[in-house]
Amino acid sequence: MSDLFVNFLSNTGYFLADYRHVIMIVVGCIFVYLAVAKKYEPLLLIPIGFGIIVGNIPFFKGFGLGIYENNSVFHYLYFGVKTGLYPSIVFLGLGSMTDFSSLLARPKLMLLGAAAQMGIFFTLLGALALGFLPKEAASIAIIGGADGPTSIFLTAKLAPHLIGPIAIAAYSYMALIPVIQPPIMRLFTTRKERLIRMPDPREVSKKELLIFPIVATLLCCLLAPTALPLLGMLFFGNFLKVSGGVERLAQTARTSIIDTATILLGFTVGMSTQADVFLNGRSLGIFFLGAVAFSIATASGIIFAKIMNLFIKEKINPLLGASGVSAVPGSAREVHLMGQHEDPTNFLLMHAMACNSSGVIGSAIAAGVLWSFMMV
Amino acid sequence: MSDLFVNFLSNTGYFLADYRHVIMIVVGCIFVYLAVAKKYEPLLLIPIGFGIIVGNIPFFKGFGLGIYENNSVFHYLYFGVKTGLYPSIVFLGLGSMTDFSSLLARPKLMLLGAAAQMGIFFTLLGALALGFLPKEAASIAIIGGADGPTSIFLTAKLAPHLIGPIAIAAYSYMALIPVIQPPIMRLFTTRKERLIRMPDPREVSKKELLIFPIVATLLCCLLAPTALPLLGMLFFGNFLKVSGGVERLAQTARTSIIDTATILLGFTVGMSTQADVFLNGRSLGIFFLGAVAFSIATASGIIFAKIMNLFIKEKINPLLGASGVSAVPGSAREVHLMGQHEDPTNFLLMHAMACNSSGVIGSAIAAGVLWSFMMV
Amino acid sequence: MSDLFVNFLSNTGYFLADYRHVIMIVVGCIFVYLAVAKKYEPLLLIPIGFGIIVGNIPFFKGFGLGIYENNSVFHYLYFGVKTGLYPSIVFLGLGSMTDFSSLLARPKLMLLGAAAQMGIFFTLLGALALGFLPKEAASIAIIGGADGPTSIFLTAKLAPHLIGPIAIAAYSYMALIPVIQPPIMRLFTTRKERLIRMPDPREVSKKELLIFPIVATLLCCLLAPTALPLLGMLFFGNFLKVSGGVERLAQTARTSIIDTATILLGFTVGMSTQADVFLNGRSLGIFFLGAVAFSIATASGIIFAKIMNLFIKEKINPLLGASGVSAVPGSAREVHLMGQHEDPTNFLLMHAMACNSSGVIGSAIAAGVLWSFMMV
Amino acid sequence: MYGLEAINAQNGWSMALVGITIVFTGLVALSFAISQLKKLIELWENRDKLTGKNGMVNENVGTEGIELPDHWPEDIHEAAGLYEPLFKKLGDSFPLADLYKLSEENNYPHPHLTIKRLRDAQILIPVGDGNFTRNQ
Amino acid sequence: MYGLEAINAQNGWSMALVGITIVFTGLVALSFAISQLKKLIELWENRDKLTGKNGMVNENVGTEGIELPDHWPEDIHEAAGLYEPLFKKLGDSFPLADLYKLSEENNYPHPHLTIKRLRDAQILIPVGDGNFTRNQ
Amino acid sequence: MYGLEAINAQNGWSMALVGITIVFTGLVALSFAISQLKKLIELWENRDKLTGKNGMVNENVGTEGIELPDHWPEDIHEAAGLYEPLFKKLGDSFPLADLYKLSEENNYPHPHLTIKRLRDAQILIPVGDGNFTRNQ
Ligand code: NA
Ligand code: NA
Ligand code: NA
Repeated sequence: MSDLFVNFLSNTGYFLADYRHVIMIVVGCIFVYLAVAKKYEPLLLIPIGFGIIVGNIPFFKGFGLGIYENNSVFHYLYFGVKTGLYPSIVFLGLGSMTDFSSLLARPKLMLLGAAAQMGIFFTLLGALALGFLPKEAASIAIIGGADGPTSIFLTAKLAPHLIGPIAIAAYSYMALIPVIQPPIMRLFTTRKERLIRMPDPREVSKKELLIFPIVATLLCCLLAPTALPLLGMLFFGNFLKVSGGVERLAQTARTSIIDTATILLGFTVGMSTQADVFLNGRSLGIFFLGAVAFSIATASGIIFAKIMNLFIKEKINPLLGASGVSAVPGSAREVHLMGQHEDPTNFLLMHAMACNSSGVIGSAIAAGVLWSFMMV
Repeated sequence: MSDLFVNFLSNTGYFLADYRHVIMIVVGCIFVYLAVAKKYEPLLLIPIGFGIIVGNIPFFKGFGLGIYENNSVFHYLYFGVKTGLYPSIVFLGLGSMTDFSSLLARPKLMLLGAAAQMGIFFTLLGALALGFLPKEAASIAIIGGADGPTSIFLTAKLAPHLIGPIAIAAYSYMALIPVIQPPIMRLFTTRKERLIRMPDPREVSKKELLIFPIVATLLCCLLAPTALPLLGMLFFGNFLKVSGGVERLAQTARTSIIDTATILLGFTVGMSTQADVFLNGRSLGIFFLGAVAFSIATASGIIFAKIMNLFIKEKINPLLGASGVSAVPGSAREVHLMGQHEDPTNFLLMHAMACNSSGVIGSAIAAGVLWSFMMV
Repeated sequence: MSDLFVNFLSNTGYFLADYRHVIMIVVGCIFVYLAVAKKYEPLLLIPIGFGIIVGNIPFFKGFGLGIYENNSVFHYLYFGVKTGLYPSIVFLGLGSMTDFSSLLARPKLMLLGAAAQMGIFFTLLGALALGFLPKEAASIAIIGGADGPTSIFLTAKLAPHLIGPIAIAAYSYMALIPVIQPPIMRLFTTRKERLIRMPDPREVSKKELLIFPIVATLLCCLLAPTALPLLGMLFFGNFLKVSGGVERLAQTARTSIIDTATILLGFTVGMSTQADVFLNGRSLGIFFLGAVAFSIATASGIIFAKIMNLFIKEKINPLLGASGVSAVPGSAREVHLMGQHEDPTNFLLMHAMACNSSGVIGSAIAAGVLWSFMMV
Repeated sequence: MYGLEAINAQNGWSMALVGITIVFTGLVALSFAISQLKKLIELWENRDKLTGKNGMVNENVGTEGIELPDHWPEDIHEAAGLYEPLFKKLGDSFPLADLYKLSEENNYPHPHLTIKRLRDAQILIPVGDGNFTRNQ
Repeated sequence: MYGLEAINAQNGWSMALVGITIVFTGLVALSFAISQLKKLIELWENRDKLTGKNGMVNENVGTEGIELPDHWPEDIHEAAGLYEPLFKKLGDSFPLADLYKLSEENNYPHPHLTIKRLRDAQILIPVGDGNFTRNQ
Repeated sequence: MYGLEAINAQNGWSMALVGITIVFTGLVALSFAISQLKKLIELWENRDKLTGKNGMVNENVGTEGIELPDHWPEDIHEAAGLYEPLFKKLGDSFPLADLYKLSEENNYPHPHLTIKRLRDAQILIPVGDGNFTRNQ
């Protein structure tokens, strides 16, 4: 009997835990705290944070219990991450929620969504310089797109062993947008620039809304077919929304479907940060590069907007450049708030959302491009 | 660098596309147009049409990107088609939406649902005569049942390489019911027949509604156990609906569950029409046979109703025979509209729905029968 | 032609059925009858009962039709049972519905949820004594936890060939709680004890509700990491509920997600009772032991409450001990009703729910413990 | 192979004929079964009546068909009026549990709450042996 | 390998430059396409007008723009008033099917029901040849 | 093997005893932890008060507890009345951003819109240095 007891005790988490598990559990609690107390992206941070806690309860390997063990429940739930299924499904839901009308009203703003993707390619160079292998470097670089599902998708395809740290870095910085972006926004803009008002967007006809997802699928995916699993789903979801005749499908896509994917994606990505595979120098490097990527992305968008202003009559508020990263709707909100801080009567939100949604498209194309570079 | 660029360009869809992709993308746009502008079965045609567009963006094979490549996201989503899972789940949802009370009130109408299945067996002969192998012929024949999920289910079991064309044919003709059926209905009926009124169905007790799905499961599935994955689910869903005590389950089955299956089924079936596997003489043959199947099915139902009228006192409006095909609720609506066209005060809808739902049962039995013939 | 006909007939269920199928179909009908007419746990008994009926339609093996045949639709739906996925998902949903505040207000009641688990370990001895192998005995013992998903989860891990009978026994007795528990409750309590009133629970702060699922995850799962797939999900679901910021996720978890899992779990568990693998002496033994397990569990809870009363000032109504089994909310309701039978003004429901939910936690720990014993 | 030759070779005629026969068999059987269903159910319900097994129905005699208002009166004395049929049925003195059970059976809303208020308002008073009576 | 050396070895500069170029190409193309979309749609709609293909629009002349009340009147004679524009358009006598079709096209609620009631109320009366007329 | 022999052979007694012990350990520990939780939370909250870290609370002094009506008045002068506590707190002149921030903190509905209307209505007027004042 004492054998059985000792044996059981030696399999408890209390016995198996070391300092690394404690660190990670504290990290999980911080995520959850930020989400609940500071309201930083709770839809992302709560599932991830709780997942980190659950995933770092140490256990005896061999039972078929952990996320990396075959035949475990968590392994099956993680399948949607490893294959890229959850990101695609999230994009379906995202499409069925996104209103592209402000983008259609001012297509010029789409360029800001392209400019912000420079963060991705600068980070690619940085990651290579730090000694990461090309596929790893590409996966790290995509953090600069500020898009969680896109980052997970590309990493699942190129460097599945890095899903944990890359996803955590991407989501952390997305949650920290209100901390990271404002100083950069202030650094690169003058007060006068921040006060620029944008004219109200024109009315967009139903036909434009209907044709857009089809044209966008064709133009973007013919250019980068590797973006299909993300953009094909995004624009399909959007077509469900705008077509009107299948509102029940769009409704399900934007509730049950995306919620289920969000819960399982976040939770299992959190769980994938098992201390023994997560806590190492590489993860540290990834976090460092992620911060660089976000900052460059923000700056690129702003600077590009200022360059555009040299050539066009109707000036663009360069703050909008910062919402070219695809953290929806976090960065759009940040831009809007800074605009209102300077002038409470200036509404930038709709315009920022236009940049934001082109950022989503832009980073998905970038992911496709990086994927095909690595397959050459 | 120019190497990389050239390499990338040679992997773009623009470079890889040929006329076949253009044809298929145009077909996809037509589907979507019919669904949106003409309101032909948008719940089916929008997912399929958009799927055709997405599935015909050409891409370099070997990335794990296409629906027919292992480990791609679309491959996993297509799994539910290939295994027959989506059709079964659609039947679960369908059951939880279907009200069998008008059928219970006039069980005689069930014979029309049987008669319309003659289209299936005539088409079987036709397909054999055109040189299709038996399993292919059986899969093609089931198009005559006018039931999308049933067609996909049987084809997945017997001739998985034909899922694309058979599903597209089945769904196209289901959407074209308002074009195909009326001339046939007019051809085989006199005005006097079309004016026949049906007495209001009697009240059906809750006990009858409760016992029906159990009795129907037993009678139909003991006869054709191969129909279990369809009829077992259909009647299970219906029992959830009528039992009253599990309304929350029935509610989820008729919203989230069936919507999710509908989205994924339609989209991936659309994607499965990749030009290189779809555009060939065989598909053409299938479309031709599908049209024949639908027409014979419609005619058989009508003629059988007229034969029944020779023997029974209370005459049946022979238009109802046309709704014995299981295109729910398309063909029932068509019958109703034609009835009202002749006499705006004649309500055939409830009676047509009874035929329609027996058509669903009938074609599922027919699918089971064909499946077991091929396994002998 | 007559060959084909004879062949088909010899594959019909009418031909293949024997008395065992009839028995099982009658059992299925009884389940369904109890659920509809007597309202005994319809959410469980309707899917299971209908599943039993569908699963016992006999069919020719080799078509890929049955739940135990590879590549059949039912096989894929059963996957969630065999791997333990459905139970985990049910626990996620359960967590997002459970209000732990009455438990937080009176943590002492948690001991009753522990005491009722004695039924599990007594039954373990009984099953060993009846000659079951250790892994089988452990799976049978967990029936005493009165928790369907937990029983299925453990059996899937330890003795998958017994999932059918164990699940059926567990769910049957959970449904029969109103029959099994009251006599035992009356036997072990005096009228005076049954009249004991519990003071109203104190208000619980939002912070307590927020911290509880994290602390509970850590304390329970560090002790028994094997309980993670159940308790990790339960407390994650609960955190979604209490955190407030992700109400849309909690809402989806407590509707679409748990409903879908409930439908598929119940239906496929029912189907798994195929007469040829189900009807044998072993199943009989399991049913006998299950009844014993339930009775001991009920009695243990009550007796432990009486023992506690010897040591504490504020007496506990010992009926509450009976709700330490985790049949939520069946046993809590039974306790409440008996309390009200003695004194219509005595409200025990909230207190009983506290015991009930600690019973859920307790039996999940017990499952984890048994699992790890068997892996030593 | 094409045409009639192919049909013959693949046993096509048999399949078509047997196939449609089976479909008809299935639906005719089902059609017949459900046409009998109504009669069987009526027979079953009448059986109960004829053999006098309707004990449960008898039990409620005198209280069945009580019509409760849509809105339960706030005033406890009004509410007590709605309880009169139950008091009558239970006789002079009765345990509270019986009253509770009866009011549940007749779908009275919140029986425990109302019974508590009836006691508080002295409309129900104890008669000493654990039973209660309606205070006239 | 680290630093510039690693970047050069892995073809990093090319990848970064080509990469951002492609992203810009994609979004610039899309941006251009949607900026032209509005014009194309307008052109398309004007084409219809110019080539006179707007038969469907003509068909409804005289009934288009009928404003129906939010609540359909209970009284059948009031309802008949709302049908007057349709009677006018259909002329002296007409088959019921045409009236039905027209009322559907103009979004009259429950046309079949209303038409039935119009007949019952003798507001519509048969003229003998299968057609009906408005009873003045 | 059956009976006690089987139990002994399979180490049954140990499993049962150790098993129930562990279940109790777990729930007792959890029960103890949550019984302390309330105290710990109170301690934590008091710590904040004792060490004077409650800057945020002070910041709102004078405006906390402003009761806003359920329906925001349409009339801008009425609305201005509801802004008086904020003007008071901000002093004679202030940047609009501060007013915006403060009204957000106090859950004023649509602050930017209202502030714009206050300017339009000349209730807020610029004092020249980029700041504004309440037009008395
Ligand atoms: Na992005
Ligand atoms: Na059919
Ligand atoms: Na339990």
